[in-house]
Amino acid sequence: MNAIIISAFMGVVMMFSSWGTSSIKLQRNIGLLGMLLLIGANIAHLTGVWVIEFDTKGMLVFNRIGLYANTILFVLTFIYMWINGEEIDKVGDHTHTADYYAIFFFILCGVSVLTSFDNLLMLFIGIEILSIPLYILTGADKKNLFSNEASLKYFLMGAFSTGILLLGITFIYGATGSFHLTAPVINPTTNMPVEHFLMSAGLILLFVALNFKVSAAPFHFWTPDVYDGAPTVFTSFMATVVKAAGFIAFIRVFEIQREALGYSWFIILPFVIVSTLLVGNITAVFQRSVKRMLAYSSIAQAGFMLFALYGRSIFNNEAILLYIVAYSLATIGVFAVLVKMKDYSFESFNGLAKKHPALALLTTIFLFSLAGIPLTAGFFAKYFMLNALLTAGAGLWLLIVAIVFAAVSVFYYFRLVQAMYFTSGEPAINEIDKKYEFKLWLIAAILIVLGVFPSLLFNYLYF
Amino acid sequence: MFLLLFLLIPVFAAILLLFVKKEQSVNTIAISAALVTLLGAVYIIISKTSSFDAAWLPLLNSRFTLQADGLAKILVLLTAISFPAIFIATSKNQPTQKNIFLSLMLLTQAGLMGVFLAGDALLFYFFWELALIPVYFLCSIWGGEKRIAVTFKFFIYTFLGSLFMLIGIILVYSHTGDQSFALASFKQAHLTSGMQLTAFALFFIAFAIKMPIFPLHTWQPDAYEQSPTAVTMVLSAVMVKMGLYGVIRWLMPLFPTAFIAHSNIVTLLSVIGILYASFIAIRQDDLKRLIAYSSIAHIGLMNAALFSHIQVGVQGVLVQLFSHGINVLGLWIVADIIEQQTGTRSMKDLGGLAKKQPTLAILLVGFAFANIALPLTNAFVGEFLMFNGLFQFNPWMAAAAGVSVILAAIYTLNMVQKIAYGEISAATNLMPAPNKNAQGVLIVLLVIVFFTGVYPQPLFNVTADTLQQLFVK
Amino acid sequence: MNTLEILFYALSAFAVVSAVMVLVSKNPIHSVLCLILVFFAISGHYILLNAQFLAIVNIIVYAGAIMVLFLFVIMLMNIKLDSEPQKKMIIKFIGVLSGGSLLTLLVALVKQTSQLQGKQVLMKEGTIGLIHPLGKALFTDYVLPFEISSVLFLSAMVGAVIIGKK
Amino acid sequence: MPIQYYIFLCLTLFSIGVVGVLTRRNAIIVFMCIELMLNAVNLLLVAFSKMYHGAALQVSPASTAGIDAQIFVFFIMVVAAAEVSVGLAIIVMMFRNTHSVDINFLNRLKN
Amino acid sequence: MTILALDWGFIIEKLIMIAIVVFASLGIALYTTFGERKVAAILQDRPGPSRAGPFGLLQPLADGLKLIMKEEIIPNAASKWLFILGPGLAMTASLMTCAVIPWGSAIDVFGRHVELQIADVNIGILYVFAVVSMGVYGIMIGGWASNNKFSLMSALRAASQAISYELAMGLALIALLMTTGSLSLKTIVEQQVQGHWWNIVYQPLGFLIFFITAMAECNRTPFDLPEAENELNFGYHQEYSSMKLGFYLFAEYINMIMSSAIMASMYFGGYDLPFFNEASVAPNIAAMIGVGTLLIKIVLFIFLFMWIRWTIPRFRYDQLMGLGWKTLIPLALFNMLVTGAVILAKL
Amino acid sequence: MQALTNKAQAVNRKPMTFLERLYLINIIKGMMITFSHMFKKQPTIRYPEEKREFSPVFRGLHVLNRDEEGRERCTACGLCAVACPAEAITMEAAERVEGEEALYREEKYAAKYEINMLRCIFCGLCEDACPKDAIYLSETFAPANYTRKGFVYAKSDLLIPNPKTEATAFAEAKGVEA
Repeated sequence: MNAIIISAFMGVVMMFSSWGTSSIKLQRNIGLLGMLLLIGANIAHLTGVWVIEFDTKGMLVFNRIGLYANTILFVLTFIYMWINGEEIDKVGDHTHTADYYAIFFFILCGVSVLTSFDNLLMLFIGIEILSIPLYILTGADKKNLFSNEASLKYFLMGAFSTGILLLGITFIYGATGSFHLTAPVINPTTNMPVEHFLMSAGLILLFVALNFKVSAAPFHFWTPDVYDGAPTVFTSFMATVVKAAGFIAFIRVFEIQREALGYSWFIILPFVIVSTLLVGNITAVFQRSVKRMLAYSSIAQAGFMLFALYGRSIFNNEAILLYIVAYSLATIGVFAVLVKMKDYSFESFNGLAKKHPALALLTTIFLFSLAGIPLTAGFFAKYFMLNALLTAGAGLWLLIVAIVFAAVSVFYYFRLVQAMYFTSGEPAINEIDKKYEFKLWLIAAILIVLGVFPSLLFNYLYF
Repeated sequence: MFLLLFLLIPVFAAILLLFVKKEQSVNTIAISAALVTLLGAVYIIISKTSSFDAAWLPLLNSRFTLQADGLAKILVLLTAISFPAIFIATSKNQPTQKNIFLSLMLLTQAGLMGVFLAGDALLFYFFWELALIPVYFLCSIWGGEKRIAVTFKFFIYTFLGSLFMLIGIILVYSHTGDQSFALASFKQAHLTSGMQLTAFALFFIAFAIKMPIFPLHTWQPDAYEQSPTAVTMVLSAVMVKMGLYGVIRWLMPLFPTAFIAHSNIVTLLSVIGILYASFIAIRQDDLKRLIAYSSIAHIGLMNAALFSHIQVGVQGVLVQLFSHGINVLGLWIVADIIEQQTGTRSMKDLGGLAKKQPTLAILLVGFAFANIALPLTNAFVGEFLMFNGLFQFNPWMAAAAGVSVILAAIYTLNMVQKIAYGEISAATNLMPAPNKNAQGVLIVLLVIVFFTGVYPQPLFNVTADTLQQLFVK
Repeated sequence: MNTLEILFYALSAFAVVSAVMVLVSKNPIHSVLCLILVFFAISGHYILLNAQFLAIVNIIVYAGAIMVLFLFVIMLMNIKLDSEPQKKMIIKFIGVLSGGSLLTLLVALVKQTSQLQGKQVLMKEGTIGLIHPLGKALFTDYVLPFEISSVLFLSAMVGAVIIGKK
Repeated sequence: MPIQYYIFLCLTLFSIGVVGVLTRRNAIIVFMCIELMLNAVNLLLVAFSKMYHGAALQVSPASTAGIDAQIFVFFIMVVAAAEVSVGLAIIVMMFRNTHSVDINFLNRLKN
Repeated sequence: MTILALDWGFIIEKLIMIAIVVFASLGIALYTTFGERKVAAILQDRPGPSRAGPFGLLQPLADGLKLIMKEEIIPNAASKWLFILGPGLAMTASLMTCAVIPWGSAIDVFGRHVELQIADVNIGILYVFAVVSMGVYGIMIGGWASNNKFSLMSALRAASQAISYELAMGLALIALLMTTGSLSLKTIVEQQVQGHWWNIVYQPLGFLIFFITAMAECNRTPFDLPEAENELNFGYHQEYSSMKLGFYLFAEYINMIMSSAIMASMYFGGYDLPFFNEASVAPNIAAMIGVGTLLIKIVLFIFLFMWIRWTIPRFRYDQLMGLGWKTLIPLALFNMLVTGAVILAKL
Repeated sequence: MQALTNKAQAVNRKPMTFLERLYLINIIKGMMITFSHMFKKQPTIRYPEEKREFSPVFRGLHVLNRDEEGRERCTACGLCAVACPAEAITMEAAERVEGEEALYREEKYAAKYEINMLRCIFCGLCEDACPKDAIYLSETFAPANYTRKGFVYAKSDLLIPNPKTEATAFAEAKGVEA
């Protein structure tokens, strides 16, 4: 609750900050300060301190996982803002910095709702708070046709999926008479899932809609265009924090509700997972633009994250949290390099290692993490996912599919490495100052520390 | 704690090298770091079994366990010998950005040490991957013309393989009694026979790719050929041992049922591989490719002997692990000297080495003998035992594999003849003064070859505990 | 057939026909107007269900505000008749087919749902649709979503400003 | 009125909306079809609400069961309004740049 | 047949009510046009229409006759159906408002207790809002269907103006509703009849905002941007002639009457005649006095409308929007907050 | 710059006070002003019934005069046309023939005499210029017409009625003065 209040408050503060000051730097710093405040407030909530005592009437339930996920996402956002501050200013017509920050805070409010909702109404509102600002961020580069297109496409798809989500929720309501997540799906006398077609249909529709939101195949088709078209800094945010929040919501819904689907859950989910991995990875191989490749790779990564839905053990939470951190940090890092590029083709990275050895190394670390190579957090993320999957009793074939595609992913991530290290050429890159590089080093350091001691992340998860 | 030094020394040296540009000091640092590890290796060989244990991932119950039993010791020794040898022998080579090159080499060494010392499955996997990545960069940056594609192929192969192994590890892990990655727990995992088969297959793919075994070997000759020689030496002398090591360390004790159930087919594959590689080696003109195929053949033989699961044979393998490493290292160094000094690897263009550089020719002949496993050389001990084991397992296979010895003699002697004898070719004539460093290394290696060939007992002693563990339950 | 049923059928037919008209009419303005008719029909349904508040809110929000915005935008762009390029016939056909199959699937599903058999919808009676109980629920049990939706509006507002400003 | 009637009606409207989304190319009309979908859902929710309310009334005359669905509808309308404001802003922005509201316009641009 | 089992008496009563109210509104509207001209004239020191009938009282009839007799013109390029629909909608929307206005308390005729209100729905105000929001369609459709750029421009202006000011209007009303606790106009009026104070005492700011927005919603000067003659020729009804034009003109005046009636009911006690004891006369008489009172209040409001129209110049468009969004809405919010705070403090 | 006159006034750029910015007071002031006009005397003259007094120098439509015997005074000398600043007058002269003495006072007369009322500015210079008092400006308004042609007044339109034959019409046309 702290997070929701503070983020909404900070959003308003940011909205008005452009009145108070015209200094973009100051606005940026207010944003960062607000982020710190938000993180602090959330941690305070973790320790049981509330800003305002509030009876949520069962709309929200704050459990440790949710709050912890919140903290993680906030920290990620903080890092994101900290690194990309200057790039955010440049989007659009350079006059909306404060507004963008306000939107970020509003999105974080949605994130906080999504990590703690206990009522489908809150799910709906949370998803909308998350999505609507994103449509805007996508289209923030107003003069750019691709940005426009991306925004429109994202918007139409998002609204369509909202429709489907609502039909799903309606069906669930029709079957149970309640919007609560814990609405009876198990018949108490027989202890078996209630066979209610409406319920199943509702859940499947919900599943479809959420897949839309997290861009899992076959509902992914908006993703490449949107990620490609959106201003690169915002793509970074969309592909990380927002997507992660989507997954957390996903898990919250289906942790219990999926009982109603019974066995079919284990048909639908693998189908989606496999197609997501297939589409994401295979298509990513053939991309010419790094940005687009990353878009497809984010689909592929979503496929991996979906594994967390498979089981219901404690491992899932660990796995998804670690995965979120690893994936998001690495993606933020890669995008932070990408925004400095003059164009996004693979060729523009040629010879980067010669000109900017440190930058190339950093990019390599990020890519390694994305590919899941040991010593980076990405490895443990994948490991935990596989572990969760195996613990959940998934068929071995699923794991094999997963790792085969993980190997495929190496294929396209390493294309970039090859371009940087093994191909000579003049990289098309803008000036990068030491401070920026230092920030990137910090991300890399986190990735590597987590790659060696992933349990650092979980120390605070269980008390 | 001592074992940790095997990891820390190379890593620190590697990091140090990143900041050192001066070539002389670069060499010095790398070589001295490697020599220090060698000293350490010698120390653990003669000392008792030691181990290191620290908390790592309490959540997963994975510990940072290093342990040095006989198998580990012998491979650590091999690694520790190889790297200084390589560094010294190739110290005249001038790759661009040598500090980074050596730094990556040292990282590779650390990875290899980790692989051989790891007493924890997850840690093992970790080092398995870590040993690979520096090699990827080494080959891709400093390799031959087609390096990028070839190295990438190599990387993808091994990476995919290791991912399979990862699943296998998770699979076994989830069936261990105490949910632990420790080797000991793994050995006591309750696996049904079906589960064993699956896990076996998953592990085996990784090892088979690394060794490589017949259908999965396609990455190897290209990679050897395209890599810079120093890397090729590491690859063929030490890295391939990772696969064999894995089989002995993990496959045999963990999945005894599946292991035996599959021994026929794997042995068959190995034998096919041996013959295939040998025949191809005969046809080779490129020196490096020849050694590469020869290496495939030898590794195949070791694998076959392993899967025969006869004590004698395995004993042979344990010895041969070390011997083959030394031999092949020697051959590569010779080949490197020749390539460096003549500028060609094609045997057609070579000849008359014995007249131009007699010492080198003698050394070449020595290693060639070792490669053919003539008595008195170290390889003879190992191969003899291996054939013995293989024969006990299946005489037909032993016979088929035995053909490879003849074939090895054919291609090795053919090589010696072409290179060392005959008229001094134009290329050979260009050779400058002998490379003293490299020759010194070769002499040391040759001493080891003959010493262990004559007196292999120390090797048997070192590996005795491993053998005991494998065969005495 | 009592009055309610007649009204139900009439409104339903009206709604469906208007909805189809939204789809088939070439002129976007006509589409908008037909959609307004659909909304009216749906409001009529709400009144049948004695959900007066929703009925009126539906008209105020949807017909009165949202559709005016639509109309406004269409007029602003002054999209001429037939200026919209049509999708290929095959795509249209696939679209209709998939929509139709979705409908068939869901209808079949509902028909098979035993729990719904014999369930009746309370028409005309019941007070929950009136403003008083709704308001009470909104400001007690649902005050949190109510407040949070303000965030949604703020963000939409900021967004509209960002996007709308030239 | 049996609940099925309402479900069928709403599903029909919903499907018409879906067909519209799939077949039209004018972004505004696509958007309108989405609104149609939302409305179908709203009606269905109200129908369900009254279904549960009716059932609950038999037990206790003071019951307010089913009111949550109507509140939900209210929120859907509210959110839809916000969505429309943003959506139309986006469409207008696009129109300003391309003078078209064809959702396939830029696809053609790419090729 | 169940259809026939309806309460026919009730239906007839309501039909009569509707007829009376509609025709009365039309009549008043007719004479409001006259009043407008007359007031304008008087304020400008002129006599105004004075030829038709005594004091020109037959002038509106003549105008009406003229409108009806004129040639119907539908432009070729216009969208025919919508062109006809536009004025119809405008007229319908404005007439529909009268359904919830309590014209007086109850009377007893022929043994029936007749409420002088067509329908006392408990969401009365919302109903008004719904209808008001429909009103803009008439203008928009008409303006668009004319296929004339001035009409279109005017339709757009009308739409944005209506939507913008509807917000402030709603917010202003919410503050009032917070004090009354009911949406039913009847209840609100009854509260004022029973209590001593009219709502204007509690909500002066709210009333001011409501009044301003009401003017804007009726497209009255100074907010008559949609028909700003000097910019848009004649605005959205430029292409209209004959009775379709008449409908538009009527609709505007009926809107004015209805908003006056609503303001009177909401803020000025409706049919409440202060300092008059209703119990002292027969109930029917008292009711009729109430109706009369309301009508007088309406007339006063209409006069106020006209007075303002002939005093204040038209806004510029950006000023109009600025006023609506930057002044009225924050003010209304402020009003709402203060009201809420006071209510809370009183609790 | 040196001010040329002392009429320049400094603009008061003092920001408006809050009350002023509210405009409400000013609006009410304005409304009071309009309201006060309700009670002012209406300046309207209800035309057909009431008529405004003409000023003594009012110059209305032209009249071509006749003498007491009903003979036209105009000799078509052309001075009026010359004097006319708007060049509204055209004429053609003709010689009087035998038997026309009762019609024209002089030997020469205007066979055609036209004034274009669209051009005429009613300045009265023609009246001043006329040596024979043949043309003068009456108190009549120029009436409306349907065509442009109709505004070109021919001699028949301008000529005053014959005092002999139509005495009443003549008197009416002649008006009060002259």
